[in-house]
Amino acid sequence: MEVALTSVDIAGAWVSIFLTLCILSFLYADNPIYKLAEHLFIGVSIGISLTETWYGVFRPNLVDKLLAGNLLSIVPLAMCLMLGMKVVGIFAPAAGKKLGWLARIPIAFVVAAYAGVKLTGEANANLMTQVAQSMPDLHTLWIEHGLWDWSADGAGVISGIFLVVGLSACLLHFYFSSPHGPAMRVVSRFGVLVLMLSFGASFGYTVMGRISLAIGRAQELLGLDRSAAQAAQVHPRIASVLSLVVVVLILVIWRLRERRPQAGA
Amino acid sequence: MLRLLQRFQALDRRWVFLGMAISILVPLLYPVSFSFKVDERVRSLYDAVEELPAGSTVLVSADFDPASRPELEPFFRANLDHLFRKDVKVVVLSLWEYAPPLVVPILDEIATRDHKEYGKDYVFLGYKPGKELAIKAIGENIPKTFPTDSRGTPIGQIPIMQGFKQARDFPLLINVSAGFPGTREYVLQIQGQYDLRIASACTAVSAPDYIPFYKAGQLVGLSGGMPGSAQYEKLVYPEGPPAGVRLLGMQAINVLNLGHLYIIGLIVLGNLAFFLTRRVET
Amino acid sequence: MIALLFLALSAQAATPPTGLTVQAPPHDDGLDLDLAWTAAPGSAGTLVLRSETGPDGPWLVSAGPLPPSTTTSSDRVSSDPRTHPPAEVYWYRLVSLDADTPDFQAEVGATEAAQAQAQAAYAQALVQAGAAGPAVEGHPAASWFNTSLGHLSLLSLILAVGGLMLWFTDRARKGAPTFIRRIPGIDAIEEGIGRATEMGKPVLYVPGIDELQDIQTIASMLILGQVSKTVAEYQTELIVSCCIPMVREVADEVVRAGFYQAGYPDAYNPRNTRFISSEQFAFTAGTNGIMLREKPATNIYLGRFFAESLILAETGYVNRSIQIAGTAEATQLPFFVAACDYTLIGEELFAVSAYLSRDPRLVSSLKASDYVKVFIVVCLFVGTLAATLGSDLLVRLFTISGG
Amino acid sequence: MKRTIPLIITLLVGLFMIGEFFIPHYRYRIWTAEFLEWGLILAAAAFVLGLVNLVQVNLPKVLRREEDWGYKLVMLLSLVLTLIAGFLGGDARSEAGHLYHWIYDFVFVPLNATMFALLAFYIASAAFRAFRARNLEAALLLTAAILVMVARVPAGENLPVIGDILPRIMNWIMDVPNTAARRAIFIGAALGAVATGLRVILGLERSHLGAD
Repeated sequence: MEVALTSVDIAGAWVSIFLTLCILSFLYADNPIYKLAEHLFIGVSIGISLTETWYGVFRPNLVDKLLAGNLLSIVPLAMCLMLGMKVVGIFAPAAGKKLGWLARIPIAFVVAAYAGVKLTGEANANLMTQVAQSMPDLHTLWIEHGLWDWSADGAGVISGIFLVVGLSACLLHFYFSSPHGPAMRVVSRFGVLVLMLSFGASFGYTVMGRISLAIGRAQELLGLDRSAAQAAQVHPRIASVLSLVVVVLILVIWRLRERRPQAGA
Repeated sequence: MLRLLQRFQALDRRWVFLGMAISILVPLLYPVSFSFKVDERVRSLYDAVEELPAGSTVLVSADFDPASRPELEPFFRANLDHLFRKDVKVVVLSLWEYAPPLVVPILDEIATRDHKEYGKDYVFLGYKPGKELAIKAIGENIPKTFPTDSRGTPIGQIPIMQGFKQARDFPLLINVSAGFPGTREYVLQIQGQYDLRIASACTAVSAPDYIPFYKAGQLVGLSGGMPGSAQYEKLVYPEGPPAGVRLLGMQAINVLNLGHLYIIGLIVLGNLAFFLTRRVET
Repeated sequence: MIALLFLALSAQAATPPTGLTVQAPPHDDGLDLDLAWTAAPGSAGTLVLRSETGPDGPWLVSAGPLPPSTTTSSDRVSSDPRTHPPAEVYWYRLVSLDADTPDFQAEVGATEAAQAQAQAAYAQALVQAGAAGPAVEGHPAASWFNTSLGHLSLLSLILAVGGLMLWFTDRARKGAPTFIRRIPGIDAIEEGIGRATEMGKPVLYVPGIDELQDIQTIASMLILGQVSKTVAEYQTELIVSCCIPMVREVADEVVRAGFYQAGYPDAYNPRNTRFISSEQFAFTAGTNGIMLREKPATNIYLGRFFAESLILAETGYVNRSIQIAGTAEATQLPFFVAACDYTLIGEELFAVSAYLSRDPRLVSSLKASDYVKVFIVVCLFVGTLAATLGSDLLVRLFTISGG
Repeated sequence: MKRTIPLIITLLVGLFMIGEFFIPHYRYRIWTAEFLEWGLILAAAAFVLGLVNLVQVNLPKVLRREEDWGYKLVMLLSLVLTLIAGFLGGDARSEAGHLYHWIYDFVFVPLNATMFALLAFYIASAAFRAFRARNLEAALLLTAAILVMVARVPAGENLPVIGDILPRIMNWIMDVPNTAARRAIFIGAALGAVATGLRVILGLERSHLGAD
């Protein structure tokens, strides 16, 4: 059932482990081996994004349509060319000065189109819906949970009122156009406290996800993410130890070389 | 003593990092097993799958990437296995550019294990750009949004896709969601409009965002982060994993314990030092 | 295969569902028809057939098999109205399925035309077996304006913000005093630029990592316009680190204009408005690199951020930069709050450009959203009271149905 | 002309796109969908400009052997190599056996995941540094954080008080104050978005349209 891994795959697994340790070395300090991994990462990621953009958007939505004789696609093509006028200046400064402003047309188009569509989108999803959901029926809450229902995580009239009052206080905290009088200061302070409670809770809640990420990396370094049969072919732990030795060695050499000119200066 | 406390407060980050590394590596190398409870939201998700009749077809939107893989892959694996073993057919698609290379091997591996046939029991429609717009399109018309599957077969020729035109044709939509676009967009864009049954497995960080959706009945189940994955694994494999299967979620849960305790300890000690030095200083 | 189907069907013709009605939904784009019917007893499922040519077919399976308990369905008559504009009339028939009515199985490898033909034959076979109810007409209706309550109230809300904005702007133009309360986070932006100037180090501006489609990114571009003006006046270096190529192009235009308006058009160096990588963490690594190697004295993060927020802010902290962040992305606010010197929360981000511009007209436009905000708070209380007393009028006022 | 044309386009396109929400007619939405597709195409085209910018920033450093030129060279080379691998691979580039696939799996994925994983370490150092009870706000922040963390420790669920009461308090915080705060942020931000969108469309803010 288990397929034998090719040597290319095994080499890949080793490269992957080495690069993982290169990035982790950043936790110690910015260093040459991290820099190498960083630049490799940026180069590769742009290459991938460009390739995928070509196959995923540019070719199907523009090139294929133009080739199929869709005349309407000339408009986005023209806008792309106008956008391209921005770089003309690099090669021909005089022409760039004359034509560079043309790029503002597609920019105006894109910004306006998205501003328009998002204006209603945001207002719908984040304003209307949220307001509609924040008008609790306290009578029903009272019947179902009473003032405070421990078995339902504190649901009840108190929480219903807290929600409305807390939400209002937070909203009013963002009131810009008048100085905050004593009453407003109390409201605003309460709003800030609710915000802080929420931020603290969110922070605590997130810790788990972040540790999970490191677990994923550790599982790969220790070979725990592979079946035993695969691990026997790849030897991830040997790769990890060897990579660690290489990374540490480079760090030591780098440190020594950094220190020397300083000592001389 | 005072100087020690002051120095502790300004402890070099790298010592903090080292402590974190130890609390991750040690429990992975020396695992201890223990029991944990299953959250009601995860159980609802499990039940939603459990209630599906054999032969029905679900839509899975696998919207995660390599970075969120540790949290969501265990769920995705257990969920697929669960669906396949219940003889439920699975249509997978993705709105995340970087998902397909992760999704395809997992899908094929688990399908092979459960003796499922591509095109008949499961299909991968591939990646669709466009974020919310793609979600709207899935709500409206799947064959138009995905004219072919990821292997280039026209959708009309894929047996499993017959009769499935829109998201609402599926009795359940499972969204494995690592962020944007994901569960929030599914709920806001098409859940209400088409009255869909959506279950979500999300990262721990977006879970608080989605709990209100669950409470409002817009989600039929919700699994948050690695514990959610581990709990789901526990429900699917009550007697331990089948031979050759590693339960990545359960394996990791010990690390979460120690990692949390470590950070809590740091904060508590930091504050203790802060108050002791402040009292002496004033 | 079709012959086999006939055999199976003629033996098992179930009573079709009755009382089919076909109606265009209200405020529709003209491509949907809503179907409703009464379930047939003993049916194992329902199949919806559609014809665009006439009440006699040919028929297409438009939905199903639906579970027997389902008595409504909505059909989208055209998936691409540009190539297939909707017809005036459509005809529908419902088919009851028996437990052993064969499903329609497409032949793998058949062409699309052959598929459609096979499907039509399958539908025809069902009709002939007597499992289908009578044909019912439906007329799609496209609406030119959505007059549902939620849409109208959203429109009035937008008009209110716009109207108040223009009104306050006009009053400001005529010299009415404008007041805006101090927002320390925004003041810190100018202080930060000043500090960078004193130290002779650059200012780093990160406009989030989302596309231009996000209005936070657009807001960030507007703020960048003000920031670049100030930076140019101080004659300091400004590095803009962009994740999205289109955002870089807009940022380039914005900063160029800022330097031009400040009177130093030649001081602008387009090499400092950089496209790093459109991949989230590659971008993060590259921006970290800028922080560690070009040592900006002030880092400004304004826009939509995701998980990279903490990596950026922690690296900036190690670099001892002053850090000012602002986002409406609620999940990332805790990290900015923990690791940055100042954090602008949600709405404050959208106020920055008006605040920094000191243009009384823009500043007074903030008043418009304040008024609407107070109105919303009043609605929340009145709505809660009304809901408690059993009226959901306000809830409906804020509920948008359909799309 | 350099300012008027973009401003007119902004106003017309912006208003047209606001209309998308209120005008459901399919003849109208054909056009709004078309416009959004043009936006996607432009975003893709901007990639080419991004590439020009990248080369413009980095190539001179390599040619002049400025500081870190070697790294910049690595970056440009890896970019070119990935592009070549992507285009040579064509539509089959992501299948096993292609160089592009190998680069993706064994270079891109680990680098990406490890960069993300740094957060596990940073969240510890940020918590240690920032969570000091200096005032009421900070105290509340850190109390909520600790409380939620303790309640989330999977091992704690079997303990008497921690496993029972704390998760409920946590759920209450998440359900009530957290929901209130988040909704306030959403509503406020949506209001800000409406105002910002209108300012842009009405031409009150135009810094993205250049100055001359």
